[in-house]
Order: sequence, then structure tokens, then C-alpha cells
Amino acid sequence: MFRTIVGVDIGNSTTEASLATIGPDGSVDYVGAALTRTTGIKGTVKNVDGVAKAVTWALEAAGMQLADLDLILLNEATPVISGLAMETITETIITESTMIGHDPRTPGGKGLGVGTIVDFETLADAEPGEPVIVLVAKGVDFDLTARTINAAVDRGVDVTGAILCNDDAVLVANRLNTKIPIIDEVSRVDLVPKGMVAAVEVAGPGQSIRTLSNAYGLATIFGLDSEQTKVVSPVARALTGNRSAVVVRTPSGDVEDRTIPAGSLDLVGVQKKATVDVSRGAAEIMAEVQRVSPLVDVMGEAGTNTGGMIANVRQSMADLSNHALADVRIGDLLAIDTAVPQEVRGGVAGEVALENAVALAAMVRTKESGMKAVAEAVTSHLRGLGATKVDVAVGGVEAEMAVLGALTTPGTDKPLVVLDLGGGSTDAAVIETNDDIDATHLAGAGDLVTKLIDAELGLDNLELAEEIKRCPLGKAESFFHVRLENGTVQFFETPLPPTAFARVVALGENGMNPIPTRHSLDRIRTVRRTAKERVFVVNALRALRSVAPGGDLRRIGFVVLLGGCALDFEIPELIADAVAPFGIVCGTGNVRGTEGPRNAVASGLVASYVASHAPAEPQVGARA
Amino acid sequence: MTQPTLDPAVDYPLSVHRRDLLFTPTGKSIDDITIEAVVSGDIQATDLRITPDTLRLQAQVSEKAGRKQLGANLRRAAEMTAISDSRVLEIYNALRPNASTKAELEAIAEELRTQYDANLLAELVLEAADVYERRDILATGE
Amino acid sequence: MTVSTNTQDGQRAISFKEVGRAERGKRSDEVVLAISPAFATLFSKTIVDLPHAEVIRQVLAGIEEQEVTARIIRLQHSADLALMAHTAAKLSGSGIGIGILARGTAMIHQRDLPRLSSLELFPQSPLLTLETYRSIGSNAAQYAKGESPEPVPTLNDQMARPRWQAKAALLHLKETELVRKGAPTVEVVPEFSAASV
Amino acid sequence: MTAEAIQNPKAGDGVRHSLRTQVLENRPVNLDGFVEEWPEVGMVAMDSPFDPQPSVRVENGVIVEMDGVERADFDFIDQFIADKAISAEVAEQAMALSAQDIARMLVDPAVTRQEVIAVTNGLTPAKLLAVAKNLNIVEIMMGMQKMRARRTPANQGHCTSARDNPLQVACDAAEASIRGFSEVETTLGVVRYAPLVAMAQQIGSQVGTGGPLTQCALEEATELDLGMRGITGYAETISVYGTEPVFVDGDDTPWSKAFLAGAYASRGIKMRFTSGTGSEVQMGNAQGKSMLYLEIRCILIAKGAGVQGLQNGSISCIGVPGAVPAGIRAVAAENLIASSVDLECASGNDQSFSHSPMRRTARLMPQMMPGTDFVCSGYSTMPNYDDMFAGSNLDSDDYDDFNTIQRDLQIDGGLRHVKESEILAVRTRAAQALQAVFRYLDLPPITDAEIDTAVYADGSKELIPRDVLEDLKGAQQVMDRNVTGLDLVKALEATGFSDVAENLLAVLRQRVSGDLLQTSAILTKDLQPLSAVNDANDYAGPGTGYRPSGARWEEMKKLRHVTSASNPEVEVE
Repeated sequence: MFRTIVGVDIGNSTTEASLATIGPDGSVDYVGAALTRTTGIKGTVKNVDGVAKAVTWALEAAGMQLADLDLILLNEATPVISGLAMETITETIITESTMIGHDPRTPGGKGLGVGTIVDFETLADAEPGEPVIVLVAKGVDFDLTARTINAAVDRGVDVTGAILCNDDAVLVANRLNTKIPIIDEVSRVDLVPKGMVAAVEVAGPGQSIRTLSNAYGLATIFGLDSEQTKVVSPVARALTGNRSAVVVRTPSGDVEDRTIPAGSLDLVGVQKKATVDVSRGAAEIMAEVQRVSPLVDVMGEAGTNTGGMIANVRQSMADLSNHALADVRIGDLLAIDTAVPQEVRGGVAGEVALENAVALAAMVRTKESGMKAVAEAVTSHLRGLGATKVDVAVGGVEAEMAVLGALTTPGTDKPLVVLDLGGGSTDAAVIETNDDIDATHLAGAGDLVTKLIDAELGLDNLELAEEIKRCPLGKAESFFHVRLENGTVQFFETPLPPTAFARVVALGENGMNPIPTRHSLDRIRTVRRTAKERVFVVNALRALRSVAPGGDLRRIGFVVLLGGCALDFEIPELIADAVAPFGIVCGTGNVRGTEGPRNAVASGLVASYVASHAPAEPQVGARA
Repeated sequence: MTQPTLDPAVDYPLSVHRRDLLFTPTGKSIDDITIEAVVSGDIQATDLRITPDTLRLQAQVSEKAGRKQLGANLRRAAEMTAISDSRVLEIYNALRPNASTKAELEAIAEELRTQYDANLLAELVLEAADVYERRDILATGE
Repeated sequence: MTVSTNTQDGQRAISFKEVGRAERGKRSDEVVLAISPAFATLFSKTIVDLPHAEVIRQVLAGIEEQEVTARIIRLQHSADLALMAHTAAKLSGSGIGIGILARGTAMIHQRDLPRLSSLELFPQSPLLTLETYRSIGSNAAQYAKGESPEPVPTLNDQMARPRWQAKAALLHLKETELVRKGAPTVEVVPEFSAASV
Repeated sequence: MTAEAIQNPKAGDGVRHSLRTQVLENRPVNLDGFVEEWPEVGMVAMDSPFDPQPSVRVENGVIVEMDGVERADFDFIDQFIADKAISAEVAEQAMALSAQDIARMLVDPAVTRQEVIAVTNGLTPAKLLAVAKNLNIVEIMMGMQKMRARRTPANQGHCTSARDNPLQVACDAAEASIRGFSEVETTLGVVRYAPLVAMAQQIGSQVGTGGPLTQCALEEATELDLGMRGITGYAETISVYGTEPVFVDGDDTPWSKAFLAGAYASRGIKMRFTSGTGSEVQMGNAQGKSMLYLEIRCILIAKGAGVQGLQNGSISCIGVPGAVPAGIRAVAAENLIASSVDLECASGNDQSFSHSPMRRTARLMPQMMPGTDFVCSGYSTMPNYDDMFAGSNLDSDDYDDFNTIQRDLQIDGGLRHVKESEILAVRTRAAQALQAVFRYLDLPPITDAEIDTAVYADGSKELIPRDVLEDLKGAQQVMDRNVTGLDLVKALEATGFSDVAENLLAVLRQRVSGDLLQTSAILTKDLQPLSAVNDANDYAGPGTGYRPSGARWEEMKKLRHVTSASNPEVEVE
């Protein structure tokens, strides 16, 4: 036997080829590898272009012709696809504009002022001695505002605070003879009720308000009894951490932290069933998932947000897989708690509150992968291009091939688990000492991380979220140095682009991309890392439990990380830290000692073929 | 090599009437630039460049059509075919105002003359050096 | 963020008093604003008739609202916007400077940048409003504090060319006539005339 | 701010105005800006008392005095012109003729183009100015009719996208090609997009009839790089200026530009310079000279550098001559002088010029009526809001008006009316070709939905947004993997677009022949070089020279709606 064969792994995003020649003695020489973008959806005949390209490039790299090629081995694709959904489960509602809780960048003055709200136009009519808070509409010049307030104070009016529409608080404060707290950038100043008693509080730079964020502080100011204090306590909570705030006392004004009735999930397992209310949060959902698993399907309560969410996921996956809607069954579910910034209903200054939300990733088993059709199409296409003697075969199940490929990583041994952290699903496979192979596929992977980053930072820009997910952060502190997120400094010889100056930047391979938000570097970093932990660390442990011999993590010797996420700058480290307590050796794969976490399936296809056809014990490792 | 004598009225466009005179820098005939040759890799990007001989033929056409300056430019271009893209851009940058000393420009002229046999270009650079000196737009320093 | 653009009932005039040669500032919380030779001297308003008094007032207000201090210098030897803004940046304790030409064109600069670059450039003087000038001051001050402001949104109008290109050239030429070679850059303080009628 | 939003300041001044005044105030022309002349600083079109008087003195074959300046006092422009642009042998003889006599030669059909050029070869800038001052606008047009280098007029289009969307550029380039443009050029909002957009333009332009040459306006190094790779086919944004300080501010000299001219030719790439009235006064350094005098110096720099042609007609400074008396006459004169010194002239009309449709048309006529080598050096082939050259005097909205004017006056502006079905066909094919090439080259995918939207779109507002980050990575790959025009040919051939591949290869083959380096060269629809050498202007008075006739005139007769003579109930197909 002396043959030229190529293993091809068609992934969701990339198609990889691994070219080898098999000697008469069954020895394997890996002579070329190539990687290209997958054309079309995985498992459809549009994959042919990508396969043809990867094969051609691998041959070119080895200085060979298409005519030399004997056999192409394709992977049997993992028969799963996945979908995502997210639903907020709490909301904050302000009624009668009782509270202005937004944080203008530059409030003016300092301290606490209590008084009746009067319109700027009528300040001249205010009685001396009367404590008032003045409300200034958009377009009134700061000099005029200050002059008018000074005149009123001179008449003996007790102006205790001001609420401005313009971004003028500091300007006005600097021009007043008597210092008062001023809050500005209240965009809907017209909605603020006049004639009511209100309190304005501004803290010093870098500090937060003390009185209005304290329920008893509010009780003291407004003379509230215990029942009334209970009612206003959400107001106090909502204002915690702000540098400035206004609270207005109206007859029936209220701030409400409401739990949205989200509906429940019906989890159907092989033997057990469970119903869990989504508003209980991710921990309870996941506990139930684990209890009833393996899952057969998941339903959402009809007529609720959860019902709609599950229906959407099901529909999109039906579209994607060309299955009838009734045939789509959710085989795994990952729920994650998240908090997303949402504009407060009833707010007058575009106030934003962090609302609780649950993100769901669902995984669906598909009936077949369609790889046979791809194989036939590849055969005719490549024969047409000159590969006259080529045969194409579906060489093996992806997960099994990945294990074989991963085993070529120097320093590994059985029992070994591969974790393939992809975009849509987290796949794990184990090979035990007796060469038994088992695999599992879990919902939730890279795409969910991107979605969490996007939602939690309020970006509404998945491209940017993807960039944040992939790259370490830095802040361009001057034109010649960037403070990296680990605290170290990187210097540059040539000035950085002006667009990066003073901004948080994602340090991508194509240079730095400014992140156009007001979030600090620390905040973005925290969101990024916790998103990865909540998805990858949680799923890694779930996957390991599912494939570990007897469910015991301590019986796994080696974990090899594969797939795009294994190239991430921090995910391998996060997972290694999480599995270290179980005595597991965990690291990024290095297939054949040369390919890194790439090419495992493609190499595994070749190795598997040789093992089943070669006369002697196969030599899987790369030969020098 | 002596150039054939052209009659613009009869011979232009050369790509129509005088394909026999047109070659790539690698010595292939212009007729060899076919789709088949491109697909098979026989024609590379390096083949799609003009040769100094062709530039001098076109210079002849320009001059015979009464365009002395255009002819001169094409003759300078013929000399420039031998210079790498990056060196061409470097020399261009050196000719910007206040970018070079007189000695630097003279050194470039010398390089053009000795290394590339580019006498017309050398002359252009020396002219610039003289004018730049008189108009005070040489780099100061050294 | 909006600022009153109503100048009808409070026409302000502005003049500048020289207080000596412009020096490098030591405060890291300052922005330096450079004005051109004809600013509030030969001319009193921008190409679209915004009074120089209001332009300066809004730029200074934008800086003040960010709790950053401002100094103003006047270049007398050049009306080159990049040079003005870069000079301001180099004299600024924070390294952030603003340049404004009499016709209204403006630029935010940083001292480490090459002169012909800029942090933000506002080349189309006819499209700048008093709100824009307030934002320019505000953004410059935020850069000085090491913050990351959103760049000031600018308008674009292809038909500004036929309407304003020649007048802009005239204003530039008139301004250039006031340039005195070798004259020093001086620090100035603004003096507004009575703010109310 | 839209044009309408710029209110006229005269409104509301408290004075009683007649209703007629109000009607007139509201006419778009009053949104344009007009200024008084100011000759001392050069704010004057073509008649400044500070312009020099013509003179020349030759000693030992060298010009030692020109326009009143001794050789020792020449600035670098004077010296470049005296040594390279003016023929010292004929200078004294040519200068002996009166300006009026030379002006009459330009207009007189009995004097051939060659005879005029024999004289202009020896003229100084001040003399050429004096000649131009003798000509009124009709005489300028008469002159242009004869002096245009190429017999057949042509047109050039802009193909850009406010979103830098390559698909839009490919579709518009294909439509531009079938509508008759001989050159198309693009530029970018985000410069890093350049490789993809330039590729899209190159591919789109060769769909259907094929033939137009393409270019991408960028800074010199990148522009030259794209040209050398064969992703673009010519270059034109190489600016020259009429005074020494402005030239130095632009970080160039006539010698550096002459070197660059040689560089393009040495790679077989067609190139022209760019200049225009108003740039020096705009930059505040006109040294008191009229706009036209300074522009004539630019024209002679181009001639001296040996570049085959020049883009002029004020270009990006059109608001300046447009605002002064006789400014548009000066702009027409600068085109004429470029042609009269035997350069290819791409004659402006490429920037937003006026709010008034009537004025926009009037500004176009001095080029469109006599015909120039390129009537527009940038007709926006998409709506003006997508024109990243800051808008043009004409855009895609004007296609039917332009075609009607050609038909009304029987003048050839290079364009034609095309049936919608044919336009949709080439747009579709261009989009599919680009999709295939992107797929072949492993660039970010183009979906069928994107194609459908782009084919039927008017401008970028209707398009499906691209994944910009992915596109920019793809653009970088094109540069890193050193993708060339030849790779595009391969990709087109491999993906079943053989006809487009053949057209593109024919264009690329021309850089081996150098035929496009000759003056005013374009490719015909049959991909044959057509230049001032094999299509020399032979106008010699009434009944001679180029006149739309035969098949060309028949296609010019077609419009969107023409009532059939044989059956007046229907329209002509």
C-alpha cells in the first residue's frame, strides 16, 4: 500500500485539510496542511468549494498535483445545531416622575437641598423665606440662570437646589453666590411635577450620595411613617451608588422593581420531568436540567415570554436544519444569569437600570448530517479538476476522530478527554484505556459569550462584542504607550492613531480597535471574563461529568482543548484553573506536535484510516 | 540592440499591428498571454510588465507624433524598469522639498548612473539638486 | 446637551487683553485655546455670522463644565490652523490644545501628535454651530482629564462648497494679511462687554 | 445640514420686500456664494494687473529671461517650464506673434491643430494667458473643438459608495461601462477598504461591454501599489500647483512629480496630473497672480514632465472661480490651453458646483458642446450622496437629462441611454462575478440577498450593510497575500465568468504593449487602444472632424420615452 490521502474536517466556520502519504509498510508521512473558510452551511453541498480549496492548497504546499491524490476522508459532522435567546425578567418603573436617578457626568455644587419645585419662569414670584428647588428648561443660558437665582436669593428666597435640562450644572454652580446642589442633563424636564416637595443631593467627585439612597434618610426628609417608608425603599435602593439624584414626593408616586412573569420551562427527560419558572434564575434551571437529564425535549409555557423564546429557537433551528418543526427536539439547555442595562420606564432623564435577564442556549439533534451528499459532490468536482483517481469517503465521526488527533499531542495518554469549544456547541469526547470512545454535545459556546458581552455592555453591536471577546484590552494613555489590562505598559515608536487616544482599545491582530463606549477598561474586562466563565467553565465541567468514567472527574487523566476557542488568550487558563482541583492535566492541544489545537479531526481521519487498513500497528505521530 | 523604425500611422497600436515586437520581461510573446496560460500558471504577474524596449518603441511613436516631452518621459521610464518598486518610492521621497541634502541627491544620481545605467534619470536628479540649492529647499544638516 | 443660541437680547462683544508672552502651563488640568490674528480684531463673527464672543463663551463653558481650566493664546505669526492648535497643545499643561480661526474652522490637538494630524478636526466652518463649539470645549477638557469622549458629531454638506468656498478663501486671505512674521505668541484674557442690554 | 436648511441671511431683515424679490431670493442660485474681485491676492479669474507681461530671451539655446524675470531669479516652476516645457528653438519666433493673432489661429478653421501646436510649443505662461484673454466663451469652444487631442470625445465616471460597499461599486461600474464611460475612478471613506473596492470596480467595469480603465484615488504609495498589482489601470490624482510655496506645502516639486510620472510609465500604467484654477488663492499663496495665469503654469509643468495629460477645470476648488466674475470662462480657458499644448484634457465638471440646475448646465456646456477628451473627469454614476469625491456636478439622477441634451444638440458627451433590462442584467452579472471572486479568494461572503438589493438599488441607503470588520480583514489579506489583477482573471475564469476574465486580461495585456501610455488613450468597446495617435483630431471647419453619425447617432436618438412614429400609441423600444 502506497497511497496519498487527505483528511478533511468541515467545521462550522473553517475547513481544514491534512495531507499524508502512506508508505508500503503503513508508515504515515504528514506532508501538508491547509485551512480555509467553510463555504455554505456545514453538511451541505456548498461545502465542496471550501473542500476543493483546502485540498488543493494542501497539495500545493507539498508540491503535489491533484492527479496524485488517491483518497479524501471527510468527517461525519456532529449532528447538532444550536440557538440562543435572552429575556429580561425584571423591570424598573417610575410613576409620576418621583425620582431622577440618572448620573450626569458633571453635576454642580454639593450637599442636600429640600424644597418645593418651582419653574424658572416663576422664580421671580417666589415668596421670601420659602424653600424652593428651581427647574430650568432647555435653552436657558447659564449666565441668565445664575443671575436669576442670585437675584431670588438676594430677595430672601431660599433656593436650595436646581434641576437643569442643559449640561450646565458646574457653570451655574460656579456663578452662584450661595452654593446649592445642581443636577443637569435631565432631558425630559417638562415631565417633572411642579409644586411638589423634592430633594436634590449631589456628592463630591468620586463619592456617592448618602441621604437619598437611604430609606430612613428619605423618611426623615419627607416625614414618612413606617408604611410609607416601605413604599419608598425601592427608590433608595435604585439610587445607591449615584453621585447625584433628585427625589420628588408626590401623592401616589412610586418606584417599582417588578418581576416580569416570564413563564416556565417544561423539561422532559428520558425518565423524569420537571417544570421550572424562568424567573427563578439560572442556578435553579440548571439544577433541574441536571436532575432530569438526559433531556429529550424542552417546552416553554404557552402565552409567556419563555414560550415565545423557546418557540423562536425551535423555529430558527427548524429553518437551519430543514427539519419539520415537530421533529426539532432540544437535547440540551444552558441557562445563564445576566444583567442588562435597560432604560427605566417613566424615567425623565434616560435613566438606566441593570435588569436581571436569563440567557438560554439550546442544542438540537439533527437527523443526519448530509455528509454523504457532500462526499459525492466532492468526488465529481475534484475529478473534474484533474484528480482522476480520487475516491471520497466519510471517514469517521467527528468526536472520535478528534480524540485520535488529540492523542498525537506530545505528553498525552489515555484516558483522555477532548473538549472542543466551538461557536455553537461545546463537544466533549473521551477515550478510555480500553480504546472505548464516548462523546457528548452541550448547548452554549462562543456565540453565547458574544451575546452576553453585547447585552451586558449594552453595545447592540455583535461585531464589536466579538472583538471584545477575542482580544485583550488596553488603554491608550498617551500616543506612545498603552496600559494593558494586566497593568503592564507597552510602548510604541510611532504615534498611535488619533482615534485610539485616551480610549479603551481591543488589541486585535490587525492593530487596535477603539471601543466606543463609556465603560471603563475594568468593567469591560469583568464582563468579558465572567461571560467566559459562565459559559465555558460551566460547560467544561458539565461535559467532563457527562463523559468521565463513572461520572468521576478524578478518573480523567488528560484534557486536551481543541477548536477556535482553544486559541483564545484566556479560556484555556480559565478551564485549567477550574479542573486543576480534580488532578487533571489540562492544556491546549498540539496536534502532531506541530499543528496546535488545529487539524485534530483531519489528522484523526488519516490515523483512523491507517489503523483500520495498515498491516502493522499504525504510527500515528508525525515523522520527522 | 537597435530599435526597429516605426511609423505611427501604420504601426500604432502596437498591440494590434506590431505584436511581433511585443514581449514580456521574461521573453514571452504578447500572444502567449492567454487565459489558458494564466490558468496553467505559465503567465505570472511578473509577465505583465512593460519592457524597456517596448517603452522605447512607444517613445519613438510619441516623438514621431511631435510629443518630445512625452517621449523623454517614456525613455526615463525605460531606465526605471530595472529599479525595484520600493527603491522607486524611496527616490521619489528623496526628491521631495527639504528631504535631501545636495550630497544625498548627488549620491542617488551616481547610483542611477552606475547601478542602473540610468543616465537620463541621473540627469533629472542632478538638475533637481541644482535648483533645490538655488531655491533653498535642500535638507539642512549632516 | 444644548446651549442657548439666542444672542438677540444679550448681544455680547468680546476683546482680548494681552498679558504677556505665552508660556508652557504647569497645570495638568488645563486646556489651551489658540486664536488667530484676526479673531475678534479685524473680524467679529464667523463665516456664518456667529459672534466671536459667543464662540469663545461656548468653548470656555464646555471646558468649565468639565471642571477643567482654560487659557487663551493668540498667534500673530501664523494663521495655519494645525500650527495654532499644535502650539496650543504644546503650551498646555495637559498636552491638549484647541485652535480656532476667525472664520470658525477649529481643531483639537495633542502635543505628541505630528503637526498635520489632530484629535478632532472641524474643517467645514459654515457647518459649525454654537452647540458644536460647546462640545469642542467639552471634549478637549475630557481628553485633558484622560477620558474618552465620543467625537463631536459633525455635519456634512456637499453643497457648502458652492456657497462658502470663495468667502472662506477671502476670509483666509484677509486674516493672512494680519500675520506678522516673527511676532510672538501671546497669552490673552477675554473681556466681554456687558452681558445684558 | 441640507442645502435647503441654509437660510438666506437677507430674509427677515425687517425691510419690506416685493413678492418678486421674495421669489427671486428663494431661487437656488442665491444659495451659491459670490465674491468681489481682489486682484492683489489673486482673487481674480484671468485678468490681474499683477500678472506678468509676456517676454522671452534665448541665449545659446537656453531661455535666460521669461515673462520679465531673469534666469537667476527664476523660481523652480519658472525654471522647470523654461527648460522642459518651452521649446527654446522656436520660442522667440512664436513669441513674436501677437496674442490676438495666436488667438485667431486657435479659432480659424483654416489653421490646423498641428500648426497651432508648432506655435504653442514656444509660448510662455504670460503669453498663453494673453491669448486666452482674447477669447470669449464661444471662441474658447471653437478652439476646444479643434484642439482636443482625441478625435472622439469620451467621459469618465466616479464609482464610490458612502459605505464603501464593494458590491455597490461593482454594480455601478458595470452600469457605467454599459452607459458608455471610458474611465471610472473610485475612492474611499475608510481607506483600508481600498483593495476590495478597487477590485470590485475593476471586475464590475469589465462586465458587459468591458473596456473602461479604472483607478482608485489614494495617497501616492498605495495608489501606485494597486496600480502595479493590476487592480487599477490608470492614475490621475497627482497634483501640481502654480506657485512655489503652495507646491512646497504640498511636499512636492516639479522634479519629484516628473520622477513619479516616469515611475507610472515604467510599470506600463497610464497617468495624468491634476491641477485647477483657484487652488493657490484658496491656500492663501497666489502671489497676486490671476487664477488662470497660475493654472497655465501648472499646465506647462505637466507638459514639461512629459505626462500625457492633465485633469483640470478647477476640480476641487470650483467654488472659488465660480464665485468671481468670468470665473467659468477662465475654467473653460484652462481646459482649452491644456488641449492647445497637446495634452489630454480631463475637463472637470466633477465637483458639486451650484445649487442652481441652470448654472450647473451652463458650467457643463463649454466642455460638452465642443467635446473634450473626458467631458467630466468624474460624473457621479451613483446619487451624489454616495460620491466620496464630495459630490459631482452631475450624478446618476441626471442621466436622462444628459442623454436628452446630447440628442437635442447632436453633441457627444460619451454616454447613451440603455434599457433597464440590460442595465439590470449587467448589474446582476457584476454582482455575481464579485460574489464568485470573493468566494474563490476566501474573502467575506456576499449573500444572494445582498446581490438582489444591490442590483435594484439606487444608492447605498438601500443596501444590506456589510460586516465591516470582516471586510477590512479581507482587504488586508488581499494586500498580504499579494493578490494581483492576474489572480482576479484566474478567479473569474475558474468560477465561470470567462467573458469577464477575457476582458480583464485584455486590459492587463495592454500594460505589456504600452499603447495606453500615448496621449488621450482609452480602450474602445472592442478593447482596442484609441488615442491621439490613431484617432487624431482632424477638425478643419464645418463639415469636418468628429460629428455624431451612423450607429453612434442612432443610439444617441434613444431616450427613456420616445413616441413611436409608426404607432403613436406606443413608445419606441
